[in-house]
Amino acid sequence: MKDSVRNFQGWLLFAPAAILLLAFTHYPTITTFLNSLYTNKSVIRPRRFSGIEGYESMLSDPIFWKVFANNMWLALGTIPTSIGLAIIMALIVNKAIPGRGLLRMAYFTPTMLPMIAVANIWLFFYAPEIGLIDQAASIFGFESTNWLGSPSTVLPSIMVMTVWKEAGFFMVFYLAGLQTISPELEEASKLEGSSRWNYFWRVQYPLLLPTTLFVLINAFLNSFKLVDHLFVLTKGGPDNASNLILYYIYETAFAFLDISYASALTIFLLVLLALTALAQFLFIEKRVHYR
Amino acid sequence: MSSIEVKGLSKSWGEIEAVKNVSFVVPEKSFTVLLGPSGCGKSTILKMLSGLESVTSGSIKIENRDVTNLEASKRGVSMVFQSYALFPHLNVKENIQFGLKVRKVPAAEREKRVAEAANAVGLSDLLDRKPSNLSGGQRQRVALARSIVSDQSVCLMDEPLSNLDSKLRAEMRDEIRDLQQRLGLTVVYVTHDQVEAMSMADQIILLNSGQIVQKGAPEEIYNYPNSIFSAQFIGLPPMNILNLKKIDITDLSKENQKKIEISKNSINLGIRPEHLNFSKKGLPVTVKGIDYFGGETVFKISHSGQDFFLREPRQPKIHLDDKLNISWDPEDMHLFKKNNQRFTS
Amino acid sequence: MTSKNKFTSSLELMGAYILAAFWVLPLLYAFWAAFHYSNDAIHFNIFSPLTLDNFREAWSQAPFLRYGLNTFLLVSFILPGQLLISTLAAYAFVRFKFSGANVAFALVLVQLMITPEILIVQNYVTLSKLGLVDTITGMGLPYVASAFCIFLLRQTFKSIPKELEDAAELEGCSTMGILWKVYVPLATPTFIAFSLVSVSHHWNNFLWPLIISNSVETRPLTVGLGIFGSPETGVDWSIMSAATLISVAPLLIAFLIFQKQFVQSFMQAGIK
Amino acid sequence: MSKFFKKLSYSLTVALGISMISGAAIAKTELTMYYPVAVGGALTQTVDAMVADFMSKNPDIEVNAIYSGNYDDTRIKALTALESGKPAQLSVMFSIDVHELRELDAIVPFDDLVSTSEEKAWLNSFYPSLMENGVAAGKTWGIPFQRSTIVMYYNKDAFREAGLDPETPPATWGGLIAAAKALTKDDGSQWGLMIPSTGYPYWMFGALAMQNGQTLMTSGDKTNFDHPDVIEALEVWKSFGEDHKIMPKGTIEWGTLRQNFLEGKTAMMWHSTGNLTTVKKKADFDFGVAMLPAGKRRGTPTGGGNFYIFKDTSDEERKASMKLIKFMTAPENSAKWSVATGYMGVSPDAYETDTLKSYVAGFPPAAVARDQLKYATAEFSTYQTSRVKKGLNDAIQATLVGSKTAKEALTEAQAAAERILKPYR
Repeated sequence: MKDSVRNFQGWLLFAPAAILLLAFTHYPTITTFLNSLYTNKSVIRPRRFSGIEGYESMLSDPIFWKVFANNMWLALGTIPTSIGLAIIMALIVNKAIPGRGLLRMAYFTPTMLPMIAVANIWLFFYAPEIGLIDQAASIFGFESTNWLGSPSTVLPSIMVMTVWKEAGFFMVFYLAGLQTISPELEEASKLEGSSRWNYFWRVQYPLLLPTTLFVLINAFLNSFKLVDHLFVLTKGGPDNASNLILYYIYETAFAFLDISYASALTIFLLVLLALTALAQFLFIEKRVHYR
Repeated sequence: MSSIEVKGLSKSWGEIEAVKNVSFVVPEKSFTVLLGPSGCGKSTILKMLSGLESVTSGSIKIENRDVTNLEASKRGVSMVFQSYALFPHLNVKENIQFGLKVRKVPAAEREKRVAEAANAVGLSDLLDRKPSNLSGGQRQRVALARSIVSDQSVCLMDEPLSNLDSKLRAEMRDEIRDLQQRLGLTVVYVTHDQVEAMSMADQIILLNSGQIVQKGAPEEIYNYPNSIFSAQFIGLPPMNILNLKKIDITDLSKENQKKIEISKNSINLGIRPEHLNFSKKGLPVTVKGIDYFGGETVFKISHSGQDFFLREPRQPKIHLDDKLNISWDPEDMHLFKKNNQRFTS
Repeated sequence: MTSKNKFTSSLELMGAYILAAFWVLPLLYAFWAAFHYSNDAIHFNIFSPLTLDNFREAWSQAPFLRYGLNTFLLVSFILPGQLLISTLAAYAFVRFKFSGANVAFALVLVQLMITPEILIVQNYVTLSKLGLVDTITGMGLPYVASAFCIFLLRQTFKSIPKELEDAAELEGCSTMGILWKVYVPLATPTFIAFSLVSVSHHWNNFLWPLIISNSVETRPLTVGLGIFGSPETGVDWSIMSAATLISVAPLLIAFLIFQKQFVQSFMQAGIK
Repeated sequence: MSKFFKKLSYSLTVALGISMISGAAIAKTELTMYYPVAVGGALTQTVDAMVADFMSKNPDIEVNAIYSGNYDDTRIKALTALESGKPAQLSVMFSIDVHELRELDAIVPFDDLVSTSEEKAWLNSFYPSLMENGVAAGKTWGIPFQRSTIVMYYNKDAFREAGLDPETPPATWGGLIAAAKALTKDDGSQWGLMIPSTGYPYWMFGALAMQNGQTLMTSGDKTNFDHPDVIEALEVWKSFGEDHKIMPKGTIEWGTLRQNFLEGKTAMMWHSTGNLTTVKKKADFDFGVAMLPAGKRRGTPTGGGNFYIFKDTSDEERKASMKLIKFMTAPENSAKWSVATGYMGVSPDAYETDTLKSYVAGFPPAAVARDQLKYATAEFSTYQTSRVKKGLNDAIQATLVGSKTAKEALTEAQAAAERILKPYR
């Protein structure tokens, strides 16, 4: 009797969260899937069941492959660099050096800026001819480069900006990781005459491995959600060279009003993210645990 | 008049029976200690008394009121927890008056009662401190004050001294006992420390594996342990137990021989270390260890492969590996039957 | 320390400062440009005159005050909602082992992966059915139940000793009384950590507010800035810098003042 | 359910309306209107001022004008608002959105709204080329408001420096290339010409294609991307950067181009006439505006935004909307708008007003866009415009950045357009 009361109370407390989660996470996930199986309703043609046609046309859509590849390149281009820089920053800031507070603030500040503002600022740097980078380059006699206007440079340009924005954020996780390493370990390793470099590779780095994997997965998930800068910088151009999945979903749904196709794209993105998260749970979590 | 009456109390979680058919009575204004090794069910009994744990079967009466199914807060008991359970975000004063506020006691009365309680435990100067800025003993006092201020006649204490160092523990023992008598509280006190039990209790309820082994006043249990468990749980070093088969009875005094003969079934002989004496005749032993404590000396001695202890108030000139004899008075000897129960004539 | 060590460590120190310089430079440049005429800003004329015209211009071209108010309203709707709902849910998970709790928790964790950003299309449809498009409520609602917050609070609540709850129960606290008098105050550091992370996230959020807001009355700073800075209108460096600074100023100033707490909060939220 | 509520709210409104009339009170008609801005300057203030002026003259109408970003943003906002229960009654949207809006059954034709002969005359008072994009299926769906053509801005100082006559800007492609070569400096500090290829590449391309003798579409369901003349036009565009080296290679930002021109980084730019006033204000050199040069002929698409009235509106709201549109497009207001922005006066009458007359007299470039109208065609517009347009834009950019040839890119774009448009034939 008492148990059933607690049971009911528990559900009652959980109910508000449950309702909102169902309404804005689970229900839309399911309807997105259903919508991807139907065609759009329009005045000319009624909605009809189309099965996997949407997915077939997705697989034969060169833009889809392009944006997917872009997303992958973006992840590949930004995550290792960001993580490397984040580790360096964390090592710097974790030590008692003059101006530590200022350094930490400097590294972390970009994290506090909205991506849209970051894009505005970096637009100044990348603008051809009049942008800061081009002006600096012209001093040394380099030709002007249309950083955001040519397919070979637009993605790298965005990567540099993304690294700038994210490295300080990841630094925080490494700082937290470093602080769990007992200082006695460093003292012990110093007594044994090991160099700092050695100490990093033999002690700190392996102990930070769980942090790295955590950051890796989250950075990967994040890289699919971050598209704000495209609205300011390139709108995905030129010729989709900087377009990303989520931005393509936005375009498809809200500019082309093609809910059916946008749903198929969304489901693809969801499956991709789900697999990544699953990999984290099943595979990596078990392998890298020291405690 | 009895304050608490427990009848046939049991608690089980699925297959596991933590408390088996326990019954006892706690007289009013008395100090009762539930004593036993860890896992014996003593804390579970206390939690059932408090109402924080539900009862599987049996009944609990507090001040003649059946409270078996009553909510914790309505049983008229207060409690002191092992970890003190002080609220870290509240200062001493707020901790003490926590329950009064919940029960909506008017501010003026609250102030008065908090001041009294704080005074009783000597905390009046520390009311603004946070628990994190208090020593272990001070935290203990806050927990006591919180219990006192509630004005409940029954106070339950769950190993309240286990987190203190030994010197402080001795002090607090006296203080708690003193407080209990001054305020006329009925205390049920859980501990695994027999010293605490002996020094504080009016009544000890000794438990093992969820069952009551023996209950009674401390000296009663000490002098007449009803089983080897009782005999060895109380007293330090514990009572020596010697297997009669490994002893040549003829080494012992006539009186002792006679006493042993009467108890045909007994297989073990119990004798407390302080009741043994080195003597010219008696059981031959070898000295295997000497621990000198100043006021007393404890010898580890051995007879036919059995090690046991002898306690001497003086410092006799005895050395390791000396071969000596020991003897004892027959009144001090306890005999135990095959089932480890005491033999009584 | 040997002289060689000294040399390498001062070299490292220099590296640290140079890296930091690179990291603040973009923002400093924007700051500098906002106070100069665009011609001077582009040509990097260090000694050119200072001006407030850009701010005046930006301020008159878009209702930043209103945008700021909208952002403030948005954050003040989301955060208390998140804290309230997550507190109740976390309490249910930790102290009420209700039947199906494990499945329920798994369903909560799903949202860590499928954040509302990804479900923009369907969530838009849902909100328009509810008539909440172009409202602050609609902008905040999908974020109010936060799996992350529930998860954090659950971890924190789990670490609170059961004895504290017993003590309160014995003193006559009700179930909800225990939550408000014991659990909530003890989880204060977690509440602060999550709040700072949540506020900075939603202050800076763009895509969903862009979709759901239609008018000046609901448009938050980021969307206002996005529309303002959208290069289709033709970019004026200095005015855009000024507008950017106006938009990021509230949060940035708060960060500069409380930077330690912010970093600590992000750390704390990240560990769990 | 919604039907029931609609009925209910309708009857309530009627009841309320009757009671109000009987109470001799004037009910205010509330209008919500979205409008985009695609060029520089404080256009929002100009629009707000005009709207305020309108409201002071029509106290029974309350207009809530909402600036909603660029053309795409505005269409998205207006359409989503329709579905969300907080609809707008009218909006300025891209002139080329007409097919898409009709397919969604979102707008009403103006032919159904005009009744008096005076109104019919008003409907015929605009420049015919500006009406082209607003007409479909024999009816008029859009009224021109912020309309433009592409014009060529050029830096007269740079012309003088390069030994060119600042008063005779190039009038043919050949002349353009020659002049641009003279204007391009080897050290890269000044280019001869820039044509933007982000934002609205298809628009610029519409001009080049027409100059080469071919329009991009024949009707809402038929595109001509793979026509040899169109392909050739794209090759010409590409050759400016690739072969003649008078323009930077790759794409050129629509948004930052004006700044490039003002900074002297390019001596000529093609841009919307809607930028004229801003350029005039900000240029610290002598500049001129010319019609686009001719290939086989002169040519430019018109561009910009039209007024639309949404279908989901009451009679009063439609009447009020008509009032507002008539006000905003009346000769005097159109003239003021033109002076403030650089957009064209939408009717010949606008250019007959004193405002515009004296402005043009003092600043002749203000008339170039209008003069160019006689060579103008409709802006590219089809069913599913956004998607077809994206295909074309991608093709143009792919060619300019060199990842595809003009022929490949445009043939693919044509095939994609065929697929999309087939159901509409």
